[in-house]
Amino acid sequence: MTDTATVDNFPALHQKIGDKKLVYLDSAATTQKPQSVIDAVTNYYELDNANIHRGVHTLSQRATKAYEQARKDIADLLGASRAEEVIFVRGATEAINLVAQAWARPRLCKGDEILITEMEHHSNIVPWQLVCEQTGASLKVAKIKDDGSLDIDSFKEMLSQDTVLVSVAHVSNAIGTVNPVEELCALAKSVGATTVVDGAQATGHMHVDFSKIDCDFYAVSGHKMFGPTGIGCLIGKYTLLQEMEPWQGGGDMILTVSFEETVWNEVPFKFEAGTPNIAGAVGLSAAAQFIRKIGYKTIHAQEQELLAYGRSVLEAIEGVTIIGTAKNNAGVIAFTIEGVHPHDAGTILDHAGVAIRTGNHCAEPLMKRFGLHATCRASFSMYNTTQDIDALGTAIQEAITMLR
Amino acid sequence: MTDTATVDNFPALHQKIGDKKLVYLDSAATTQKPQSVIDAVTNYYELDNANIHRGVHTLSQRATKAYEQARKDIADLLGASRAEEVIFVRGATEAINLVAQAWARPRLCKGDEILITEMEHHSNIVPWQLVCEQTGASLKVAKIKDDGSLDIDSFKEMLSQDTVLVSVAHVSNAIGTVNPVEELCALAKSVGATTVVDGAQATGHMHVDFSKIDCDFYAVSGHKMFGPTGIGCLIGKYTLLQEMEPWQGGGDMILTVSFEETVWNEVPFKFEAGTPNIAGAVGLSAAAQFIRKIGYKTIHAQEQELLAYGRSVLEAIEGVTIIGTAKNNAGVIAFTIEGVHPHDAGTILDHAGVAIRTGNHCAEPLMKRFGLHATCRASFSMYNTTQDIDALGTAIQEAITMLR
Amino acid sequence: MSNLRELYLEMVTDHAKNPRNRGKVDPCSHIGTGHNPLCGDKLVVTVLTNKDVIEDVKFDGEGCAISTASADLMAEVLVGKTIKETKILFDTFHGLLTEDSNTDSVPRKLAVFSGVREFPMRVKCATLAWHTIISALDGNEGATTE
Amino acid sequence: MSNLRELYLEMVTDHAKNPRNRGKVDPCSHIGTGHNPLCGDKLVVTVLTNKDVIEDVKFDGEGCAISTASADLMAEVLVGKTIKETKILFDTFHGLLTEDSNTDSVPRKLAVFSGVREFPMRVKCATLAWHTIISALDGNEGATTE
Ligand SMILES: Cc1ncc(COP(=O)(O)O)c(C=O)c1O
Ligand SMILES: Cc1ncc(COP(=O)(O)O)c(C=O)c1O
Repeated sequence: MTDTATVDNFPALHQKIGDKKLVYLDSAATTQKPQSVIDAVTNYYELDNANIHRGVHTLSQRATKAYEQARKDIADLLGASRAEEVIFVRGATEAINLVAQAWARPRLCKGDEILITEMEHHSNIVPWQLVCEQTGASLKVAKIKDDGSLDIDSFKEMLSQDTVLVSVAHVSNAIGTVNPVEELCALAKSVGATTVVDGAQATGHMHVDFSKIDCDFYAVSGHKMFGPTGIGCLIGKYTLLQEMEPWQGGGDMILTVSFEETVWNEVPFKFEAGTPNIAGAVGLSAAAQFIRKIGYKTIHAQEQELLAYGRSVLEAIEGVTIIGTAKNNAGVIAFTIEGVHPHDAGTILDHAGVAIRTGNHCAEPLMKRFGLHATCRASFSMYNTTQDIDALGTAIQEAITMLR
Repeated sequence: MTDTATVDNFPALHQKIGDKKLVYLDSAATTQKPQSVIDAVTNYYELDNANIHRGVHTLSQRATKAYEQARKDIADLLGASRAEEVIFVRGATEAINLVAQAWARPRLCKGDEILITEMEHHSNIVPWQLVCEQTGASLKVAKIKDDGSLDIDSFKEMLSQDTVLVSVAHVSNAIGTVNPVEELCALAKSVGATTVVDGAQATGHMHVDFSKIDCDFYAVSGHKMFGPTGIGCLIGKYTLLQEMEPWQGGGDMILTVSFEETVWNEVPFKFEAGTPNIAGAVGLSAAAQFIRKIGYKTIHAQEQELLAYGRSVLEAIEGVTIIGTAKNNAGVIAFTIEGVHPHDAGTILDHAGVAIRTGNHCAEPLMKRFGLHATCRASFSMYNTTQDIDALGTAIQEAITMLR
Repeated sequence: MSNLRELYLEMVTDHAKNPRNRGKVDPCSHIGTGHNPLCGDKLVVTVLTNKDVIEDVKFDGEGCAISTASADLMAEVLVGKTIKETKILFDTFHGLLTEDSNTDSVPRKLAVFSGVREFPMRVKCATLAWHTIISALDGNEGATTE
Repeated sequence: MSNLRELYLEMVTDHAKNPRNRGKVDPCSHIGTGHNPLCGDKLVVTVLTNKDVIEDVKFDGEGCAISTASADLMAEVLVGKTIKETKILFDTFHGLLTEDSNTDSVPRKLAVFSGVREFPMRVKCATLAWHTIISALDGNEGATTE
């Protein structure tokens, strides 16, 4: 189980909410940050802060080196075949929008289809709706089963020669389902579709190998993998990135500019217009190192243990229903409490120091699929313990006593 | 002059480059960060870190409050008429791209014209080139005079009934010219054009009043006004923002999502898809407070003094030519040294601890206008002193001795 | 715990569990739909007015305890009130929820929500029905508290 | 200061100030344009080959001291070399600039650039002419060091 040395790495966890110890069970929204990540950001500002690329002075050289090292670190951690396949963006949402606007929009037309699933986060729905509106393409949605796992038959049925792009979550943020992305990408390839995997909920929790998944694009959210806010990556196959036109224009993404003609810079710079979130990248680099040190194996084992224990504790409470009971599930438990609206549960649990998320979790279509407006969601990370889950159980009992 | 108490606020300035004291004269690339900004970011991660909006637990409430407070602080500092006019983006580049893609692209067509000037940063050129390519509109460029100031006659000549959009720098990053943006916006309005001011180089140095300038959009770069990297704002007139379709799709920017229909959220959320750079906004809020404490008046007076002294020191060196000698100039001096290529100057000055920028400063067309490939650029901020300028002069002499 | 108990006063939880005014006014003169994206809740408020006076109000839809109780008690207090009085009452109620204002002028049935003041995130829940009815009376169909 | 002096050895600054091989080979068999966005420098390299042997090389364009001297000295050492030898020499030269490699196999005229090793940002300057000529010999027109 989690040793306290691990928890000690996270300063935000050592606080009280009112007179109760904070129990943070909202890591699917954002993870807490280890001290090493916070320190990396601080050190950057206190020592190396400068704008990157094209600067000859020492600070600029240091900042450039740290920024490009972060690219290498992410490429290494997530199995990109070269650092240039990693494009820094604000987060998973921007990564998906980049693909939608720079890859899909110029290539799609009426009759073409984009295939997603019923369990997607709004960030993996709305960008495609926008592209469909812009191009006349249409959006297809593969169904999920009652246990929250993807209905592969439905997915296969929806795939056709018209499917130009397939975009699926690696892990559902709302219920934690882990999708067989390797298999899905292979299926998509068999009809010639380009593939996008939304990895926002994966990279903080389990080993991800971009090259092995063999998708064309993979979206990464830094703040959900112990990194700073405002940084994330799009990992893309190098040749695809080369073929694409840029999305945003500005400094650093061009080689030469004149009013008559502008020549784009190389990949990945072509997609990084303007001053990037340098401190964010430096912090993400520290997060990658932190993950390496602990090891995905340890993290994953730990979270699976919490999931099993959490499910058993919640199942034992009368009136609690767990939504999403797939075999292959990340450390996320969505649930409802009979007679207690999720929003009230959220307030009462918070009063007990237990931070969970309530609502539709940016996955309204999934909620509708289960006939719900909202759920409670407890989501775990490597810093959680079984005591945290006991506190959750106790707080749920309190909410029931108060409202039922 | 700068009192040391001011300089003491900036930890990065207290270091040596080799055995020389660091003299940071590259603030136009990015400013150094006061301790209060660094601490605000650290405190956020150590105490309040959570995802914002729609979260009922305490950390999420604190984070949301801090993020929305940052919006108010920026609105207050820069004269927006309400907090909702401030949209958080990565930086000035993204702000301009947002206007280009979400305002201009759906509205422009063949025959329409976009007017910019010869002194623009690539970030205020390339987004418009992209839009022109996408819509068939054409790009017009107002000339500048030999002293680096805008040729208002040329600007007026270029304005016509076909001008749909005018985008000008408030302050040139390459030579420091301050443009009369109020006057230019009034002229643009007289032909019915929508106006964008690129304020990247202004907000860290002088009082900016969005409402008074009366432009439609104003682009802000956080990292150039003592704030963190990866944060900036687009300030836009509320009614215009309301009329615009969103640019990126994802979480937080929608009210309801279904596969059939999606309803956009209100301004500003409509334009903030995905988890924003929360820590960045919190840091920017601290930067706004820092600026308020010192006062734009003090900052501006200080920088003008440095400009005057800097010009006198450089003019006295034989073979040094200053590019950009407009009356209304910010604390930026671009120059060339006879017989010493800027790139060599950059290396030699760095060796003396003096950090300047060399190259085309992301303003290739401006360089061409002056018949140059590259210049040296020293740019000042409120933490610089006349000693810094003396160090610059000495280092230039060394470079001349070495290479001429 | 104490301010949590003040949020969920017995009268509030009672009306949340057993709302008296759930349903539809039919025929109705005004209808409005309210949406609180925070809870995912949707509320339909139907009203029958006679000239300027509210004769009947009902609400329908799923909601949290606070929004359900607030909708239910709103329906009770508004019957017999004019549209103008309704708006004034909402201002007073809003003041109760957000400011340290005097509760004397607030009907007892609304004063039970004074505990919301300690929970700023829940103000939207307590006001959803009110925003919806006022929007409906103004002739608009939808309201949202975000 | 000491490693700065090693960067700007007298031979380097001399060739930068008075390049012997500035101009154009005319007629030429190969032409290439190199661009270093860092300096804003552009370099045009013209070459005349006879079969596989380089008979003449010249360069034109503005550049920093390092790139000018490097272009000039490159032109000197390459005359008489085959295309294959040129490529091998570039590899050796690149090693000199970036690794702590042995300089014995490097012609004396190129060894003067060993000081660049301490200035990683200047490697691109020292190699611009080389990238350009190799790109030209390979039949491509442009080269860039970014
Ligand atoms: C599955 C999923 N996709 C995408 C996103 C968006 O990620 P980001 O916050 O980095 O934009 C999230 C997080 O909210 C998510 O959980
Ligand atoms: C005048 C000007 N405009 C735009 C930008 C781009 O700003 P940012 O780095 O915030 O994208 C800069 C800075 O590089 C600038 O100086």
